[in-house]
Amino acid sequence: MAPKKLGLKQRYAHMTRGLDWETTYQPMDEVFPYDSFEGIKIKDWSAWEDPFRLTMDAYWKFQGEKERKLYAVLDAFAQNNGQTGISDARYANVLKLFLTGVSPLEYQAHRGFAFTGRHLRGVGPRVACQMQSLDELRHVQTQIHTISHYNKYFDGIAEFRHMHDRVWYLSVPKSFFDDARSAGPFEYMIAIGFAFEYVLTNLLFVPFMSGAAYNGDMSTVTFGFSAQSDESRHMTLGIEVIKFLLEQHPDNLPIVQKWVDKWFWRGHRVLGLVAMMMDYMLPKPVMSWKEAWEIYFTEAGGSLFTDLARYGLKVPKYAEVATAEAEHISHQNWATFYQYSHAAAFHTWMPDKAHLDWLSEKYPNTFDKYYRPRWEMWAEMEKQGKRFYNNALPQLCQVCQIPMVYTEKDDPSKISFRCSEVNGETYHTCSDGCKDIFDGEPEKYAQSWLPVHQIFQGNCGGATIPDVLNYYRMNVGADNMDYVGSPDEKLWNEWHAGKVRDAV
Amino acid sequence: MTVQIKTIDLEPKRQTFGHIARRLGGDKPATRYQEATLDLQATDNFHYKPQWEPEFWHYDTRKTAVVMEDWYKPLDPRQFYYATYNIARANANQAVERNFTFVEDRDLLGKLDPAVKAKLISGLLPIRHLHWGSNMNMSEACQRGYGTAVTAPCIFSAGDHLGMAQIVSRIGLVLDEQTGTALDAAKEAWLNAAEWQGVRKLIEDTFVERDWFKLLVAQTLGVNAVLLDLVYKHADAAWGPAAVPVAMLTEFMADWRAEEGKWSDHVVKTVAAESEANKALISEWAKTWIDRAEEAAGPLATALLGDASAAKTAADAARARARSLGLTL
Amino acid sequence: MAQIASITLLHNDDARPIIEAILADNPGVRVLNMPGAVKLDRDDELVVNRASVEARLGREWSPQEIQLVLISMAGNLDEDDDWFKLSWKH
Amino acid sequence: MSVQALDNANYAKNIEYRDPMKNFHGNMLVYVHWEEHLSFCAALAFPLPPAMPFGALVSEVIAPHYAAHPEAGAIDWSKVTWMIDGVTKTPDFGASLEANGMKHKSLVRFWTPGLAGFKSSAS
Repeated sequence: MAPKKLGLKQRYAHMTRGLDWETTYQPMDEVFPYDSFEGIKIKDWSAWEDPFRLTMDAYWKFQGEKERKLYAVLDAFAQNNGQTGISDARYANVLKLFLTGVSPLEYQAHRGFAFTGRHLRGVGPRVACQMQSLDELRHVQTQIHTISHYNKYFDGIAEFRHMHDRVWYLSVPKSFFDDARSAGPFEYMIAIGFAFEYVLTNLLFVPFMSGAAYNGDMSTVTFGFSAQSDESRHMTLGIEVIKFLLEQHPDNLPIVQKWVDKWFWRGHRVLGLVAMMMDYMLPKPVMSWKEAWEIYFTEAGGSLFTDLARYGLKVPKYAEVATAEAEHISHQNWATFYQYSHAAAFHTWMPDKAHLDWLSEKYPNTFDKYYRPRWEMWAEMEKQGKRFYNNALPQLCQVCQIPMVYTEKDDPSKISFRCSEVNGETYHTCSDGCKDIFDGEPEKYAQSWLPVHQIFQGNCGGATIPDVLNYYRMNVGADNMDYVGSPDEKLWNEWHAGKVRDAV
Repeated sequence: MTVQIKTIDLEPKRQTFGHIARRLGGDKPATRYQEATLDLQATDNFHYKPQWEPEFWHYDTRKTAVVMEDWYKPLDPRQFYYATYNIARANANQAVERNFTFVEDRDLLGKLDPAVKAKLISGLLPIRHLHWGSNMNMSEACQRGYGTAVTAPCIFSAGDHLGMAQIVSRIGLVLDEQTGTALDAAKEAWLNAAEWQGVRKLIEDTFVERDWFKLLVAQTLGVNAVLLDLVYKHADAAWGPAAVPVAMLTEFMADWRAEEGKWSDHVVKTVAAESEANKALISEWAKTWIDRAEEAAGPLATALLGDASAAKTAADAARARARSLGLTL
Repeated sequence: MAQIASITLLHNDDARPIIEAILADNPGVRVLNMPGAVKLDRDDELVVNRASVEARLGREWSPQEIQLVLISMAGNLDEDDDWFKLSWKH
Repeated sequence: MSVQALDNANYAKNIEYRDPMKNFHGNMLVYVHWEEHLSFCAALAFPLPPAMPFGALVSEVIAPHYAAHPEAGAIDWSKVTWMIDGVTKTPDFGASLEANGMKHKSLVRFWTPGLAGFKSSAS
């Protein structure tokens, strides 16, 4: 009997896993030296399921087509000076934070997935990781190309690469990714592939990019949604990874659960920057952070963890704390940048009355009680010519590296202080979530390059604020301080005045 | 009423990013390749030592013995960034599709004598495993390398090798009428046939090489310039009546070698030119891996063509190429 | 609480036949319009059928092409020649 | 619990703890927080000589750095409640930080009776 023709799935299997072989001239453990030490047990790599059966020819075709479309939009945006059509120049500050804080993470993801794309023993996940490595390179490069046009007109963008390695608040996203990159390949997959891509990136891209569209930034929404179409492939890889690990061996469950708990919390902390963008930085807000959290974590994450419960996996530890914090973090973060505006590479501003009313409406439980008075006090001080600045450096959390601004779950008037002792030295953390992470791997987090401590040690250009800002390559008076009175504002008003003048 | 915006108001404040301007020697318009590449990788203030290799930071110049004052000297002459890379490959792949359609519509492989088919199965198809091994090496060079100028083209190359492995696989599926039997037989040859074992041993030995630039030299001057060129460039006579359809179906590989060779030559040449020490190291690596590749290619050339001379031809061409890059062999 | 299968697509001309096919083939589907995007949710399972898209598009269409307009999704994916299915059923 | 590395002993050998006191040029780190005044978003960090008198910490470091707050002028330092590293105590203003039981990375929290932030909102 003649052999049967291959179905689509078998054909794809030949195109990928059929390529791989067990090495015999070199031991497999030396060819793959890094995928054993984490304690993960894999009995059968061939049980890996490939949900997207994408061969390279199809990859090139779809990705090439997406890129042609995207760059056509970018070219049109630049030719038509689309930057003059955004809702308000304040909006550009979202892009500053994005390029300095998020885009370098895409680069890290590119190199990280090249690592797992080489060093996981199973060929199925390796091919998926390599495609994701390519995709992540796409994301950082398209983001640079999109925001490059804004850089020609707005301050605070030009030194994004230099700043990412140095500026105090950028150590938050940087350390997040350094953490994943320095972990083993399986933890990296759970950290980035599952916790970040599957559980949390929707919160970054979907409501935020919708915000870009609503604020007239067609170039950013185009790269954002275009990138997100790769993201759905990545999400699928992320969920496949977790299911695969949990199906392979029951001993994997506690290890995976620990990673899920850790990376959910790490991701939640980093996303606080996005919370602030959505609630305060979009001149025309689309959705509050709390609403986005409900849709993309409570609802979507709820379905996901219900599904994973059959493997014994639980909802991440402290998920309920994170949900409770959705009432607070955007306000606490924006207040932090407001008082350190002199040391930030984007502009801050006092929310106007209409915006405060919007926040009161979106946060009926907390805003009027805790945060509105804070803005009103500072507004009063501004009026008296005493714009409020914090002139000392803040205490940082040893793990998430955010200033220790977060409050106790049951008392928003009290900062949540936690600490641990290791070898006679104290390490401060901002929450039970961060403390658990520290206590789990103290040798790792005691290495943190904490910007405030580095400044005091003399490793950031000098002892004074101007020395440090110089080390950051911050263009003082242009990149930093309030939007009101900035060169960005002046330029925007000139464009706008031109429009008004010509219209008359 | 007009809402014309005066052009004078739209004079850019700056042309490009600060790190790009410093490299261009002033604030000048930069290309998309430059903005997407230069200084993109993080260099300073890493937080944690990798749990799998704490001797180094995850980006660390010490992961190779060659030393560069600036790893952004070896730029890509093709100026590939993600979009231009993918669009170039999507275009090249349209030709692949046309060629497969041409060959399949006319049943050019199906009509072949079983002996010729058997030779394609044992002599050509196993090369897909060599592409897969090459994919592993280029992924490794990307993850372990230093500086986006070199590492980004490495992941493109990894994608290329996977793509080429899949083109060869498709040839197999045409030969066996989409049943997979030819691919199974070719894998058997790769694993056990005597003429492939030198090649397989060589690529497996590269898998344990931890100096990423040495690996890149082994891959580009050893594997690509000797082994792939032997099969795609010097073995036409082996395929007999199948030579023309094979040439059509592997046109992508021929074009790719010419194009990627320009990149890898430029990288090797630039890094060797940096110092006498680099030149000596790279020369030694090139000599070692070209010699090894020639040795591995001998039995394969004999099986394909009757004697080992094509292996020598390919290796001599690789040596001449290496010398043209400033290496002393 | 029901588990929600969900797909988010670009709100453009290329996606319209897919959106219409989803609305026709998935009783009870809920629609959330956002600037530039549309999110379609349904309890437990949501399917995009090749035949339904082709009927609206007037040409051959492969479920893989959904990648060109896909923004996000939730549910376990089952992709085949004839469908693109997101489901929490086992 | 501790970190799981490919080779734990080798890992321990290759890592560097970044913030031991010896890296701070003779100073120790001190964190200070004014409770119920969250317009100062977090505790403030200062590198200070261990021999500095507690009184100088109050008059030369704490008071000027919180002066921007509208309630700063109303603080009665004699009525302040202090907590050092989680323990409520009455510091000796004349004694050094060290003699008051403080060490590298100590956290000093203080409450100002009658002052609970702008409109008692803890701001």
